Amino acid sequence: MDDYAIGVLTNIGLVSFLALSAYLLLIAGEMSFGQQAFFGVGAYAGGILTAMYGWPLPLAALAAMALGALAQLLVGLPTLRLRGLYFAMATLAAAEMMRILFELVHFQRAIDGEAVGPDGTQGFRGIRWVFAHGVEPIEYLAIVYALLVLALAGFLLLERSRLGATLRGVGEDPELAAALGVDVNRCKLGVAAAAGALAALGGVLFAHHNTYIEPRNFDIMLGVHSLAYALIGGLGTALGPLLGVVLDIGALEGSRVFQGYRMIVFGGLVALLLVWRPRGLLDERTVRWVKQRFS
Amino acid sequence: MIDLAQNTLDGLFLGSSYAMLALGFTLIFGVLRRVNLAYGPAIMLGCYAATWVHLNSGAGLLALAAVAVLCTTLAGAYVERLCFAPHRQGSAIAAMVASFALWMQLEELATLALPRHIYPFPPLHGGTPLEFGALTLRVESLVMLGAAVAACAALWWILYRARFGIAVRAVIDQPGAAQLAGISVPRTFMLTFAMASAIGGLAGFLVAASHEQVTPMLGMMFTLKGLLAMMLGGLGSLPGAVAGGLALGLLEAHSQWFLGPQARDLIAYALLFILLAARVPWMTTRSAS
Amino acid sequence: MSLLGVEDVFTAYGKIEALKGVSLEVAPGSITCLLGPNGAGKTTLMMSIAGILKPKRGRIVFDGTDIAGRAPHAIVGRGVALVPENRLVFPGMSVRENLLAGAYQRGDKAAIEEDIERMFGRFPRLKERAAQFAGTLSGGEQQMLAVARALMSRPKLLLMDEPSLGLAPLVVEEIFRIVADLHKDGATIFLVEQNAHMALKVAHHFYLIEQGRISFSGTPGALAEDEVIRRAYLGSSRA
Amino acid sequence: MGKAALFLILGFVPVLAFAQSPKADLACKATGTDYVFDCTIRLSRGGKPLEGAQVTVGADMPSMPMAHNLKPVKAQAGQAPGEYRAKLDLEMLGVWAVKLRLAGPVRDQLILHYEFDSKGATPAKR
Repeated sequence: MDDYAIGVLTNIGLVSFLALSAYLLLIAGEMSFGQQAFFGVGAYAGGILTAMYGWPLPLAALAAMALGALAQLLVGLPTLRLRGLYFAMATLAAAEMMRILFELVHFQRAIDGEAVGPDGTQGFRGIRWVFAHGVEPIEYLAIVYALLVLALAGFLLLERSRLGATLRGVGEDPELAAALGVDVNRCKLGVAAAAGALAALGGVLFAHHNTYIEPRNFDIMLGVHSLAYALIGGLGTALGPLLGVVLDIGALEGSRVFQGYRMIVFGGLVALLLVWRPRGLLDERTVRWVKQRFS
Repeated sequence: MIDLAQNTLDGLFLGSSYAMLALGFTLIFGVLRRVNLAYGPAIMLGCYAATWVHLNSGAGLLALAAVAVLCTTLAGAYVERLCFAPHRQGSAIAAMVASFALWMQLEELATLALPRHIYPFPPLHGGTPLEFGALTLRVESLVMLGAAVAACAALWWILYRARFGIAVRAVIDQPGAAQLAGISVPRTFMLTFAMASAIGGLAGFLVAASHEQVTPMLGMMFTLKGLLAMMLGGLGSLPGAVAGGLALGLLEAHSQWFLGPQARDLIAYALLFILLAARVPWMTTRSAS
Repeated sequence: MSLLGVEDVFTAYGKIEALKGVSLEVAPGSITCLLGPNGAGKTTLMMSIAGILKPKRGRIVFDGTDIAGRAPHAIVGRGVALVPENRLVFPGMSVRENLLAGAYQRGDKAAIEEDIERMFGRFPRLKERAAQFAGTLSGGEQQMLAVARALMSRPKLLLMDEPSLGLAPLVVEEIFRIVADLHKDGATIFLVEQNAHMALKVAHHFYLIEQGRISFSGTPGALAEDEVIRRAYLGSSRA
Repeated sequence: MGKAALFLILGFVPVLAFAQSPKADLACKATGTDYVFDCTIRLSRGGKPLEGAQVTVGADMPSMPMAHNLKPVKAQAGQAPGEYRAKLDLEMLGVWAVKLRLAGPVRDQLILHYEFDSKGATPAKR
């Protein structure tokens, strides 16, 4: 596989973490426009730790995930009782605030005579840990997908467990879930932390794949895209968001033939697809149908 | 002191454009209970159509305004038919994500028609701004204020005096009952969507004229500012939309003067977040779950 | 000739068939009742006639033309008005505006004002609350408002879906007195009710519906009242 | 894949030594066809021109960097040492993040921001 194909596959893997993060919140009944901010927190935190403080990537990734979870909790706590569009707009506001904060951050250290670190809108160059350690693109791809498979395993376990059913119950009807003894707030905060960590993990991997990040990478477009991936692919299973990402980035890359018209064709297709399947391709009904056929 | 007055004037001008955008969003949300993310890009497409006409013909300002309003309304009708009509009984998220897909589509359509990143747009009044003592006021600002007032008055008249207003308010209040009262709900959706698009097209035209340029980014700006103003004023309330728009305009004008553009947006979003988190009364009137 | 002829109508919610071939008639100038237990399909039939639900098969002939599957506002235009189950008033609009909404399809402004005064005459309590938001009215008052709104479109046929639902006995008495008065003024009424006792007092003809099928058709007295009540509440067991 | 596993373990050893990172600058001219630019890239490391590297040139839009990227092209060696030439086919004008992926004597990736207009490209002032 040439570098380009590896690059596309890696991108699909990276965005999938963000799509899974939005999906996790969606099945718990929370529509978030802000997962891109926690993706950004992971990217900046991971980049700073490796490029400026020489941390090893795995350790930096864990720290970034913790920060991402903490950041999402900070947003989730005050907005616990918001629902629907109110919650979505609160997350949008929080995410845009974080993006602007990334633009205001100028924090650099001199390493080998060069200033390394986030420099506001100039971005953060030189996150070269992967190159400094001679990791081949194919190996980085393997790491990204190993972690993605781990996350997916977690989701599929969740789907089968009672916790998974509880989450969907909270998503369907929080009042009813509360009436049945579910601590809805604790559920929501747990989901928020997990979603924040997931998005941050994607962010760390993106920062080290791209070696450069800037605040505009984490704008509202990425946020609504991550929501769209979950919905297009289907809300029935964790494979749905991944399908959504493959359709988007796979189709965008694949449709070279449409060159300048990609978004025109793709945008129209997505709208039509949602008319046919409002809850995505792999929605709950399809998943149940498949389970009945094969179990 | 002069700065305060000047900023307030600029804030009112900015706020009236946001108020019109928020009115458009609120009309659509009020009737459909859905958020139309493609509202901004449809307006941007209207402005691009006017730019295209301006580049290829010596059409006057009024004609350009008409083109902007008409093309926005056409783009709005297209969005309504593809994203909102099929999902009337269905899920709100599907309709919203579909409108996001069309946002990307409309944006690429505009950049295909006019590929350059920025295009000049004719101002309403070429000359120097008007002087009131130390205060300066551009013609565009006056026209924008006038347009906002006219839009509010027209909307108020339609909703509370005209027969069609009964239909719109009935559909907003209880769509099931509206059907039984003999009101055609689909037709009311389309006409309300057209009204909202017309107001948006006019606002877009005036913003383009006052910036004297158009870029594809206008779409995102219109959508974000419209949403922000609508939410600040209380989701689904028309007077709230006007109040939210003006408040946002004043807040931005003042914070930009004292703290710079980044701080301006930061403060606007921070205000929205705090108000939402505090669950202020006027924001939780209509549940938008 | 009947004013309304329902012929072999099948209506389903997805795969669940709520109406399994219902046929009945409403004679002009009559009060016809449809009685039956919960979930028998009473409201589904009303919504099928009013156009809210699209029947899968069958015809609904009103005044000579088949209105099955037509849009609700078109059916209102032809002269059928439904007073829906649990009333559905416009809570955020005033009583007067609710009445105006009912006359939406009519262009004659003067006649509309006349009708509003007539409604206020027939329902004095609505006159007292004319400027109030409909949401602030009591259950009985909202029921009256829903009936008045339906009458504002000057229908040839008035469909009433369980008007006595959730109302105090005194108010139920008043509602049925209103039904009788409307009939005296020449209206044709198709009444769906659970309150079999009250319904049989005003009905000229009644049908019993069970599990989506008509199980009895006749005039009051053709079946002993307690038998009707038993089947209307419990449904006849297929021994 | 053994190396990847080794990497996971090795990764726990903090390594601070950074190889001297290469520098690059770009000069692009518009060609006849829309959005296509002829670019010459000058690579240097520690002040000396960097020769014999395999350079692939790609570009991303700042917003949605993972989706809007273009198919990278391999640059050919230019006349002067440390100079490489490539033809960039962008989809839109405006600010692009040009991504240079280096292989051979040094493995690295550089990202340069340039504003592309109908005439050529100038470093984007941010």
